[in-house]
Amino acid sequence: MTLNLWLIPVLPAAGAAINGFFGRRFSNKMVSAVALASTAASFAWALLAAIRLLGMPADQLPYIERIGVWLRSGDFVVEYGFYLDHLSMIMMLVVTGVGFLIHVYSVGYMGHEGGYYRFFSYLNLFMFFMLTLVLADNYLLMFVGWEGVGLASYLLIGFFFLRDSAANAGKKAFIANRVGDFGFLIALFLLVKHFGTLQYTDIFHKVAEFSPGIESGAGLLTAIALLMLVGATGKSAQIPLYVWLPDAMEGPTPVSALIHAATMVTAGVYMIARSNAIFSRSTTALAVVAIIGCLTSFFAATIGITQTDIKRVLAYSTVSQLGYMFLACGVAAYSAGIFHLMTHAFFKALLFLGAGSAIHAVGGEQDMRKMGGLKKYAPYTFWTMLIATCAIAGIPGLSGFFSKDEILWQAFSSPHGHWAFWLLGITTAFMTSFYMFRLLFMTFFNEYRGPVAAQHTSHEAQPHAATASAEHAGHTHAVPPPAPPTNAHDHGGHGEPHESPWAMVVPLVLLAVLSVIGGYVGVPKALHGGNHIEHFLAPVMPTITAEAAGTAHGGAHPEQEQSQAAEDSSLELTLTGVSVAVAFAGLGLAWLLYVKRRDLPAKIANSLGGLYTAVLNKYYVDEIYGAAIIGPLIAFSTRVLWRGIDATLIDGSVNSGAQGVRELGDSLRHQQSGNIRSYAGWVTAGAALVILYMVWMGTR
Amino acid sequence: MVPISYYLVLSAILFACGVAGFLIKRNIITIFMSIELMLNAVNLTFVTFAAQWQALSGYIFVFFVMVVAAAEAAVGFAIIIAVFRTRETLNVDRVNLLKL
Amino acid sequence: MLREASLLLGMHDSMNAGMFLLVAIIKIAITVGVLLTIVAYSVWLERKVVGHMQNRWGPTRVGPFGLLQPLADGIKFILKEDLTPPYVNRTLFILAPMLALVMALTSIALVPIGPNITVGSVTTPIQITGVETANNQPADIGIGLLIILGVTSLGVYGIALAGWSSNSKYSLLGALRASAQMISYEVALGLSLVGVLMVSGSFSLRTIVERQLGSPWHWNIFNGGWQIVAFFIYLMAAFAETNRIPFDLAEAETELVAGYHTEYSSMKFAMFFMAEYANMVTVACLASVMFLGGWSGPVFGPPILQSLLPILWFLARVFCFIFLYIWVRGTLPRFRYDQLMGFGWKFLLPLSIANILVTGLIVALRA
Amino acid sequence: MSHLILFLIFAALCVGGAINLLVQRHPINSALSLVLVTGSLALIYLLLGAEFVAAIQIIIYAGAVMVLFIFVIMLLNAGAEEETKGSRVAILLGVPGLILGLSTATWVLATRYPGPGSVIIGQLHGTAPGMGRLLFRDFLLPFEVTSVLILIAIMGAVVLARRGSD
Repeated sequence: MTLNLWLIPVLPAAGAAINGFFGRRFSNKMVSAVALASTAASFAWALLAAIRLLGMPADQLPYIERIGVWLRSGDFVVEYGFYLDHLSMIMMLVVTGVGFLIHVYSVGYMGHEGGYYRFFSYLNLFMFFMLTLVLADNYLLMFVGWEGVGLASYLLIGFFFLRDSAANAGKKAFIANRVGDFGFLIALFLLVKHFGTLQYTDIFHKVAEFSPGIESGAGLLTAIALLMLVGATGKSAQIPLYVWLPDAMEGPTPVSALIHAATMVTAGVYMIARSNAIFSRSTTALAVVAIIGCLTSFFAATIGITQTDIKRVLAYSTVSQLGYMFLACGVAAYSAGIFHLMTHAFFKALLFLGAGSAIHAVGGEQDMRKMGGLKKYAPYTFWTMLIATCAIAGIPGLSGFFSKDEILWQAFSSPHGHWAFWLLGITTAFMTSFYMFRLLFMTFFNEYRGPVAAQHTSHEAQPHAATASAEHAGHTHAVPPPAPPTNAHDHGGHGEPHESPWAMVVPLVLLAVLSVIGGYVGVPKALHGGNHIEHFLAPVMPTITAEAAGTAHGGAHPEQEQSQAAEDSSLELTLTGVSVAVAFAGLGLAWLLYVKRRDLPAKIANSLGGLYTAVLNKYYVDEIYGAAIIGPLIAFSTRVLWRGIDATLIDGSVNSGAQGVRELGDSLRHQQSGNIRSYAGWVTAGAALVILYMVWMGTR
Repeated sequence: MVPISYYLVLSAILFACGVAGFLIKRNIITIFMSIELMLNAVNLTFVTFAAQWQALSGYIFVFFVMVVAAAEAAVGFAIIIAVFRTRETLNVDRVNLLKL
Repeated sequence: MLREASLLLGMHDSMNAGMFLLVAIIKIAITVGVLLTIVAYSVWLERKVVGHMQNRWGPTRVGPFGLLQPLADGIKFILKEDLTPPYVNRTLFILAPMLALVMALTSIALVPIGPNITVGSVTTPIQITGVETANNQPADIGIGLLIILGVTSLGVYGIALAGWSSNSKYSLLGALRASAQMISYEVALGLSLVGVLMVSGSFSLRTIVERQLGSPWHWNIFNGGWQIVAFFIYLMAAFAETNRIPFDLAEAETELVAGYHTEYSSMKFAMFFMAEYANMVTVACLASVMFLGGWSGPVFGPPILQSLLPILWFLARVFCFIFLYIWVRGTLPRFRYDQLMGFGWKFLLPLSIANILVTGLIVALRA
Repeated sequence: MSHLILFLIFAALCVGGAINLLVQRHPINSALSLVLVTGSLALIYLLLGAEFVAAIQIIIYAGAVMVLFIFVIMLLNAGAEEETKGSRVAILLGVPGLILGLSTATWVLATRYPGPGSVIIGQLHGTAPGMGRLLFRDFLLPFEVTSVLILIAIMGAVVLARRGSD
């Protein structure tokens, strides 16, 4: 039986094409109709496919749908086809589902922006490439999606291309990704060289044929894994390539939610999880992954504490959460990583959308210091944001709690794990809960600190003023006495902060629900839940317990498994307790600093002095990069490549050649007198020469 | 008995006269005549060699040359008339606008 | 030397060179004399016939029925003052009429008037260019027809040069018309003859005639039942070639005083006059050779009569043809120039090509 | 013997006509001398035994092409050619080249083809049937192509010579 997986990516592609080619003539309603319809259809089909996949017998998994041969050179063949197993199923559902919700949200959010059709065309394009990436059945097709999402992200970050900062951010993201893709590409070359194929199945089988001894081919596998890791760090914004993600916040908020929080940035994690067969064979690679993830999460969290731009805070928190996922993969707890990936998709998307709604509420302001007190203006946004914050902070009972705990526990317990990982992780968890609640408090509590009559014509303060709708034009001539927002979705023309339209609120609510219940698929045994997701993903990736406890699922030594499970659960419980405590500590501290004693933060900042400024300026990483890499590169290109080679050598030779030809022509031109008889004279002389030559040839 | 070379030399002389006409005459019609003269000289060589090798194909070539000459005469005179209509002269030295 | 020359002229080895040349010269003399007489009297005939057509008497004064009128005209032409207008290109002005007459007279040399004639010990074909082969078979130049066409096509030079050299607009216009008209109708003329050539399969006029000897049904005009079309094409083209009404635009009195010979007088004018009528005769001969079976006809009586009858039949055909000329002249008006060209190019040419196609088909089917 | 004499006569006519073509100022004289050349060339063909070629030489060149020349000369009423200082190149480059080429070619022809080759009218081989057989069997395609060429030439002439767009 066939699932027609190809429909899932193709539908958004069709939407993108329609909107891209004809959208200019469509009305906004039409555009959104096309975009939503295509995404919804894709989501529905994905659900159907998922259900039918679960119905399949295990021996048919993974389900591979071959479309045809893409390229064939010698015995190296790349087919294009689709590969559906539990892992890609989860990714697929997350992408289509969250993507659909964000599309709905965007209808409300982008309503007043110019280039409406352009936006949705790009968004659908992104969906297409992301689904290609997720559903590909070989690395090359995955790479196509990989590059494609990079392109889509570039287009969407630079959506307000009239603004320099946006355009530059787009370029930055693109280039940073190039660096990573370079590594990934080389990894692919190595795969082709040593395995002669890029199909997942073949590669995994070949890897499995390596003798279990790590030594055999370990060097090769380590190299491949590390190069893949380079690519992953690029796409998933890990050290050292994370710098593009915060700047990517220049894009519209839904974009940040969809691409730079929920889906695209998790591509790296997905890739590592997909290649777990390779990674598991190389402890070195695993260790590096774990260390990078761990450091990134900690590092980004520290920066997140000091940021005041609401979206930047979220961006850094995204980086740090991605770091968690890498940590999970690094300790070979891929299922935990994917679990966190899923939950994180829910609540981080929710956070971004909420932030967007808040920005919408204050009419374009992104600085948290100018917000505050939005609780009473935008209740829906507040409550959903609260849920999301609790989820990410790890308050028990919400999705983030389960997934993050799973990661921490694995970091501590797994054979690849280490207590240092756990320590850094738990610290990060503390900081996470602190800055998230700081964000929450600064934004929604206390009184409103922003300007009443917002002068912004649209959220992003971008120069599309002309295209802003009449509603926002209404902002400018607004009446000062603020009326309390009776109906939430009223979007009326007053400068007061106000609730967003339903189109934006509904996705918030849905995502909130998901962020609450999303965790219960993975309640660990310690909390008397069967770790469903781990078992669910078991056929795709060997779980740590299985590796540690031999054939645990086979149930060869029940009592041993029992004992193992027992001590594990006791230890796990204590660690869980610690993390819960940490989460609440962060909450408390944030409450103390940003609600009770609001003078304290400044004092602390002063006392810290240099360290604070360093953190505030993101450790000057961008500056360091600029000085160490970009500066020299630009200098080299300018002096040598441009002025030296291009201008002097190439242009010089071409120009001088042209000059010489022209002068020659000038001298010869006078022979073209227009007089037939002189031409005849030339012809005659030439003929005489020919005759002489032939006679000479003939006579000698 | 006339040596074959006489005919060939005769044709060479005629051809040279044609070329000379092309070089020194100024009336475009006369120049055109010089071309015909050259064609005739070539025909003479064809006929001569055909007679020497007893090969009829030489005559066929002569035939084709004549056909082409007739066609060329038609087109050439059409061109001459068109030129005369616009430039009001038959002197090729005055028809020399086609230059840089 | 003499022998080689006569060999070049096609003499057969078995003959005596001197005799051969003598015979040739005699033949030439007789033919030219007869021809000029015919020319002179066809003028008389024309004046008579047209006169009667227009309810007049025509020439009656000089001799019975004005039979001596041509003689009188000749004397008048010779005695008149031969004046050459100023500002003419002298050489060409004088050369032109000679050219016209020479070409007109030359073409007659190829026409076979009859089979062999035997005078005393000498037997020779009645044709200037005709020779006798070893086995007493008369033969002539293999490409006689082509030569006739070539010579007649050279005839146009006389008219063109006359018109141009006499440096007068009437003459020039006449000459322009004449040359264009003759080139145009040569095409139709030649193509109309192609059909006959396909039927009889030879360029040699004598051969063509010998192919149609016997009953009139062997004449090319009936032969294959189609050549009658070719005959009519030939007829019209011949009228145009000889600048006769209704195609005499080169000398249209009403428009150009006298066309190309406006400026000519006395003997030069007479030359043109003779050339025109000689051309008529030539065309008539050609018509009878190509279409009407040449000299074919009943032959009876004593040997001398037997050898003269074919000439008679031939001359009869020529007479009929010339009478037709005169008749048409007395009947039809003159064409307009564009009508002339349109008729030549748009009617005669396609028709003759169609004729060639059909004839080819018939020949192919017959073979 | 007489053959040689005839050849010399006609050759002299040819060369004389060609040179006359050069020296005459008036195009119509040049045209007439070209007629003379073509006519005597036809006779030379006859000496070479190519009777058919001779005939069509007369018909096509003397009878049609040259008449066309004279027609055009009369139509355009071309006067005697005027003295314009022509191009130096033609004189400085062309004439020496011409003389050079002519002398070389003449020398080569005179030295390379000493073999006696000639025909007498008794044994004509350029006859119409042979030509026809060759033309319509072996050279059928070129023949058809030339007919197409003629057609195109006619159309081109009409288009070129037609007055403006009316």
